[in-house]
Amino acid sequence: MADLWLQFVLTIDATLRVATPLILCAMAGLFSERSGIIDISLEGKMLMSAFAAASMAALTGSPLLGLAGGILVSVALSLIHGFACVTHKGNQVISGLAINILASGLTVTLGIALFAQGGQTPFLNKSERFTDIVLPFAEQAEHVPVLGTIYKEIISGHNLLVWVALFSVIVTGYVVFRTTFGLRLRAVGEKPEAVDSAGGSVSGLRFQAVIIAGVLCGIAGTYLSTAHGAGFIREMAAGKGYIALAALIFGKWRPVPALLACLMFGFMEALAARLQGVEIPVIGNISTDLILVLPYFLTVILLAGFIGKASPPRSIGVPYIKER
Amino acid sequence: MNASSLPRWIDIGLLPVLNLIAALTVAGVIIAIIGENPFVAMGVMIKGAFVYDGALGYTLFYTTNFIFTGLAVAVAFHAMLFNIGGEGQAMIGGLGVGLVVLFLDSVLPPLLVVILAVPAAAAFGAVWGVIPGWLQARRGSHIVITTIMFNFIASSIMVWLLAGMLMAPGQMSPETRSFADGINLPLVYEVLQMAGFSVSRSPLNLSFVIALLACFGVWYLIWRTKLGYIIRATGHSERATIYAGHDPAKIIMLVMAISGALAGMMSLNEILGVQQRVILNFTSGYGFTGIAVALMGRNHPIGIVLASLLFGALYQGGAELDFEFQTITREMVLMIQGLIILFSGALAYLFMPAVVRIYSSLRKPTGSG
Amino acid sequence: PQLMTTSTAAAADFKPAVIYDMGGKFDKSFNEGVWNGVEKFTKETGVEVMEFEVTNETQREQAMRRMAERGATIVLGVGFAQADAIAKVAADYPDKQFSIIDVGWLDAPNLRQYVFKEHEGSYLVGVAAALASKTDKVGFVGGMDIPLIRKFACGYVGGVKSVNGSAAVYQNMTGTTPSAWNDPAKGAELTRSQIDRGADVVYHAAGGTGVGVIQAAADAGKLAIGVDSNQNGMAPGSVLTSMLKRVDVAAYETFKDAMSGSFSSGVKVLGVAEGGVDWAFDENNASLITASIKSAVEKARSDILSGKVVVHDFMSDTKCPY
Amino acid sequence: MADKTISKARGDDSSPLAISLDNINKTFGSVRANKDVCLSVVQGTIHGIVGENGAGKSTLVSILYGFYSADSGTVAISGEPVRLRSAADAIAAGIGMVHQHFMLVPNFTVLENIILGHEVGSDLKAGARQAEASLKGITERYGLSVDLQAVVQDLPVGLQQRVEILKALYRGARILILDEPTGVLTPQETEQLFDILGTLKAQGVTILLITHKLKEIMAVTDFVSVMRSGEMVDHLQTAQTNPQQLAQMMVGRPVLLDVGYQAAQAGQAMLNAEHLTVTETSGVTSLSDVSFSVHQGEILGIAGVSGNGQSELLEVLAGIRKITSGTVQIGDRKITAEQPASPSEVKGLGLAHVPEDRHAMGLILPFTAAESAVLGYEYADMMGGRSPILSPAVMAAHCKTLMSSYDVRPAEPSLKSNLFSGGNQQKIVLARELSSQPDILLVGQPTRGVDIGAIEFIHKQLFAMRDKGCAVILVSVELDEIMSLSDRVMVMNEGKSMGIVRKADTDIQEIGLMMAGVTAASPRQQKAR
Ligand SMILES: Nc1ncnc2c1ncn2[C@@H]1O[C@H](COP(=O)(O)OP(=O)(O)OP(=O)(O)O)[C@@H](O)[C@H]1O
Ligand SMILES: Nc1ncnc2c1ncn2[C@@H]1O[C@H](COP(=O)(O)OP(=O)(O)OP(=O)(O)O)[C@@H](O)[C@H]1O
Ligand SMILES: [Mg+2]
Ligand SMILES: [Mg+2]
Repeated sequence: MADLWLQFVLTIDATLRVATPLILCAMAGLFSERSGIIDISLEGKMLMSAFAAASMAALTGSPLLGLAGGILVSVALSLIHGFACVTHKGNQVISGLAINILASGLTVTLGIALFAQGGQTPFLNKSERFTDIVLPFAEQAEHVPVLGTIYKEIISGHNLLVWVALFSVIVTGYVVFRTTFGLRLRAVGEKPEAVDSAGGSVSGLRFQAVIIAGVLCGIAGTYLSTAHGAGFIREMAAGKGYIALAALIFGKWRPVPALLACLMFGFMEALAARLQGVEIPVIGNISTDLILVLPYFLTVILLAGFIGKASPPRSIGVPYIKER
Repeated sequence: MNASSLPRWIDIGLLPVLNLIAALTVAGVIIAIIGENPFVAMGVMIKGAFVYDGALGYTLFYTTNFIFTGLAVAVAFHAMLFNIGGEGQAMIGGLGVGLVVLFLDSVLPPLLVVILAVPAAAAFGAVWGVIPGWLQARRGSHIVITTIMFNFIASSIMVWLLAGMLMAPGQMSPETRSFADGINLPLVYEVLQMAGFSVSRSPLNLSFVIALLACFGVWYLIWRTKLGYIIRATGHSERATIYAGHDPAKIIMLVMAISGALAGMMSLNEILGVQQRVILNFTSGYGFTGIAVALMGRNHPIGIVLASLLFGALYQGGAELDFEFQTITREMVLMIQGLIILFSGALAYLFMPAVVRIYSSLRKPTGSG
Repeated sequence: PQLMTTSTAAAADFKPAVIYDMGGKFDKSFNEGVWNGVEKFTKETGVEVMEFEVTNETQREQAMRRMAERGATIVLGVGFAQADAIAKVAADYPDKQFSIIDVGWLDAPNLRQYVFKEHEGSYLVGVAAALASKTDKVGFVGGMDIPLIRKFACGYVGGVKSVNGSAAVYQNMTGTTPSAWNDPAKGAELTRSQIDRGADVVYHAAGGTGVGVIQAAADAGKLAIGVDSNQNGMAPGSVLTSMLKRVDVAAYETFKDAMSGSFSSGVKVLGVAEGGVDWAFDENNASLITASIKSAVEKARSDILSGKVVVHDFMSDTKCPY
Repeated sequence: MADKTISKARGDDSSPLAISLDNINKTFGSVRANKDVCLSVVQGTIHGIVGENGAGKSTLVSILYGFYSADSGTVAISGEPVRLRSAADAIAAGIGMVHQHFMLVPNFTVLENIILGHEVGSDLKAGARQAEASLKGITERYGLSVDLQAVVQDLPVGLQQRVEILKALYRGARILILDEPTGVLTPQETEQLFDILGTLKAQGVTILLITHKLKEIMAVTDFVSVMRSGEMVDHLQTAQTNPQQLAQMMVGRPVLLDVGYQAAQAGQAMLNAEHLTVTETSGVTSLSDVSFSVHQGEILGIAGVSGNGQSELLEVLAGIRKITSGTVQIGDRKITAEQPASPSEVKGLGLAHVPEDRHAMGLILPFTAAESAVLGYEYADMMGGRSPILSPAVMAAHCKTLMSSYDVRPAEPSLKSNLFSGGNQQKIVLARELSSQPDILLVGQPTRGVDIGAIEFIHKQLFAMRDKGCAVILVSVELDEIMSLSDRVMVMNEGKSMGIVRKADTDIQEIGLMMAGVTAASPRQQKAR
């Protein structure tokens, strides 16, 4: 019983760690999609920045420089996306797809050229990574029943970027719904001509949105390779960008519901990891593959309008073309 | 200033070539950055794709995959549906082949099993296409998102089955048992050798012919039948289609079924052509490459064959790069593919303003004279 | 190619080739072990070995064929996943030699197969783990959930229980597909959860995923046990020992034999007695291995050699009696 | 010459100019939307601009608002030359605009829409509070009350327009441009709008008003400028002109309103509609209890301000929209909610339909003319019946025949549909539908955006159909068109029929009142049903 409780608490703890890149990417997607730009390139940006961050950290020994590198590269990809979708009014889905495929290829190609380790970066040691921050009294708290366990296992012992991710939700909520920039951002995703005729710049706003998305994806990628993991390996984003996209849709393009969706999806993943190959009394061996598919499945069900209704920003995916 | 004010040869000939050149130039710069000579690399690739013994066979083998997935994307595109679920549809198509063969190969004669497996690939792929089609047509969910999700769902189903009930006993890889002897599509080199030609071995098989037939079929369907007309009409204007007395929802589902069936038939080449068992990830991203193929081929079967050939050469030549260079792997091909999608898809009209300017300045003197 | 009539390779046209599996030759584990053997061979003989790293399932057969067509006289396949491919290609190229590691069920006159008694090596590190654990709880993280990995796990449990019958062994598998060999993040996740439940020594048999296991154990100040190659140096002071599976020996031996013309087909089974599996003791873990641990492990080793202890092989009956 | 007319129109040379546009040019692709356009607007006046569809009115004011940039020409505001690169520049210059299609974010509140792009500070709440305070002054001064917290999409069109005006005033506009503001309004809302414009004018705001309705020009403007195919034709003082003169200037020759109506002999009823009601999924009732019948050899005109249920009526009759209750009887077939008919079934009953929106429905713009010319007739006999094969040669030949008998220019079946001019596009649609020899013909806005020559041709075709015994239902928002073609007229208001009158027994005044929903047809005329 006690072990079961501990298991549960630990799964929640793992949920936070697993959900961190999802949260960051979902917030990134929120900025981009609220401004009317579909962003399926979350995956590629995250992958590319994971690579850049790990390379930078390996070469300089500093995780902070790694973070800077990760963000920089991710923003660069965002700018490509913006150039294609905003400046040249290209198809946003195609552009995103191109970036994802490009990132898959480029990371390995550059990785081999830089480190000659089959596309991986060298193993990062502790000083080259963001390591866990143990909060004060965590050890002592262990002896306090329930709350102590929660404090020690769930709240304490996360690295900086986990906190950054949670904080990003608050910031996103504030910026998008409580500032004038957010008002314009949402307006430009709903009805760009309204912003244009009100004297705002549609392109400017959309570029700002994709750049913010780039920064957040950059942090997510950095988390993967230099905080949660210890180095880059090929395809390390492993579909997390798409799960984040699903979470964003599931959260109906709102920060807190999107956060909850990320946590739910993260929980499924954490749970699935723990159940892999484990015989459960009565039920037997659960197929974890089927647990892992739940996020996608639920999103399809949601989109089909069977549970609530998710209506995207009205002008999403439509380039703003004034003169034909 | 738009595409329709330019002559066709510029729109469907010059611009795609310029886009391709741009993509290859960027790729060349990256190759140079990592310290290899892009021209040497290009030479190796071309040799690897066409010159070596059997290379052409491999190139055409990959081309076959791309024709199927490219056609799948193109058919949907004619109804303005962006089907990026080709990957999942191909997987499920392969599952269809596998199920039919595994159930029947001990009961029916091989030839009959093969003949049944072909429609099974199409039917399973069609089902995996028609569900997102239904969701779009009747429930209003966005086809792009649902097809992405369906790729993941398909992939999980495959893992679940191949690492579970379909896994061959005693096997340690997630794959089915091998099909019974004789259950495969005829290999082209074998047929040619029987006919007395000396051809080197390659996995090129009858699927290539099926793919070419599918090209003709798609062309005929889209431009020579009433259904094709209605499909194109739906793509351009749903309201006009309703006005003309057709149900766009039905058309959308039908188109997605056709699209899924084409993608599903890609599995014929891999599963029934060479692997002779269902393995995990046999689609290897060919479904996504189909998008690039369709974009480059401007959704026309002839364009698709040409673009497929390009990508087939890229894949086969890319494998050769892998052997020749320490620093270059197959991922280089993926990178080039990403660049091609970027330039010929998202930035398709990057060069148009310049081309229009040059074209009109060239035309003016002759026009007024 | 059909016209080529190479008999036993003369040194001049001797051309060895190796095909690494997914994970790549720098996986710090299985493939890297093979690579070490290949490097040793090249260094000693000066013969270059053609290499290819498989990155997706469909490439194996093509790569093997391509090697044969490019003139390779002996092709070494790495890992059971290449079994089907090598069986086909070996049949199509009867005058070439083939060898494969971790496969023992094929039958071809030109194919050598290597099988290891991983359960014996795992037993040894299990003994070390049980003695090093302060909490009496140890962990195991496997890669892909297949009988081979259960074989590792079972031997390990046997070793642990031989020291401390009441010790708890937490076991997790990473996944059911080949990607489970290369998912350090998940490996780290699973390790953390085992550590949080009290485990203080975690053994992995998970290829590239193991990097995450070692990282997580080192991060938490606990101990990891490496596998295949000697991984003691990956995080000195945090890797208790490594279960050595001498795939390097298999690779080296294959090429050496082929070069000297003494290549033979059939299955080679390598256990503790043959020097095919062992535990690693070097300067990186000298401070962790106390005298009592060392003597206990050496005793277990000699017991296996003498036949006093027979470690159960999971694959013989797909059961683990411990 | 242009200058002379301006000063002539101004009458009083001393009054200062709020706007002066000089030699404005603008080209869209191959369309020259504005050609050397000059315009001067006196401060504190209401200045109208009239012109046919596509004359370039919207383009001109969009340039003035910085929305489009002119290819050449200069703009001066209150005598100061300004460069208008974006709407922000125009707003800074004191210009506000109410667009033809509202520029409001539907799911934002009124307040959010008003402050959008002109917020105070970066904190939304604080800025909104401040804005609310300053808006209070504006609403009181101009009598423009509206609930600031309401969500825009829940407001009726008239109020949405008021939000647009408030938006402009909040930005300190001294010049207000309104592009066809009354097209979407009910007569009452139009009245209210004109009251507001009066108040604004009294406060010294300069107003530029674009409209098609000459009556409105006569009612509220001080000056009026006329545009025709991208050019400014003339500037006049409203008091010194009349609708006839303006109409003549707009189209460039004396208007021939009547193509020669001759009363027809109506035969048996071909289509009976009883208590037709349509409720949208949104809950709005777009058609309510409409009953009428139409007979062989007559044209039934459906009059009404745009958006009063005419479009829905046409779509219901054509089978495109489902009936909620009521029946439509064509021959023996009774179409009800329970037994709906599809567009193809209705077609089979001998009905043809020229839709209101030829771009979105009547044609498929990227298709060739040959392809567009079989839209909806893919399975007709001339196309080989049920055969699944479509022959390009047959299509081209069919199109060629249609083109020559309906004088489509250029008579080139392989030309893309969007490369034909509006009038010729309409002729293709008409040719396709009329050539099916229908017993019943539905026609929506047949001459919208079509030049006068084509209008005459189309009108003659409609008469010819009637005289061949076809029952024609004609929907048009142009009252003149209704009056010159119809034998009987049904007037619609808010989805209801205000009654049916015989053309011979009525006049424009009476129908105008009915359109406004003021009076229903008198009992005597009611019998015209
Ligand atoms: N954004 C645009 N891109 C291309 N062509 C345009 C654009 N806007 C207008 N046009 C074309 O310019 C011409 C003038 O259009 P404009 O909208 O100014 O006319 P208008 O007088 O306002 O007509 P209406 O009474 O129908 O509103 C038309 O031929 C129109 O098709
Ligand atoms: N909204 C639009 N989008 C695209 N093209 C348009 C649009 N409006 C007009 N055009 C094109 O611009 C050209 C001019 O159109 P317009 O309707 O102004 O013709 P027009 O000169 O008035 O012809 P007509 O005298 O027959 O009415 C045509 O080729 C037409 O197809
Ligand atoms: Mg206009
Ligand atoms: Mg016109």
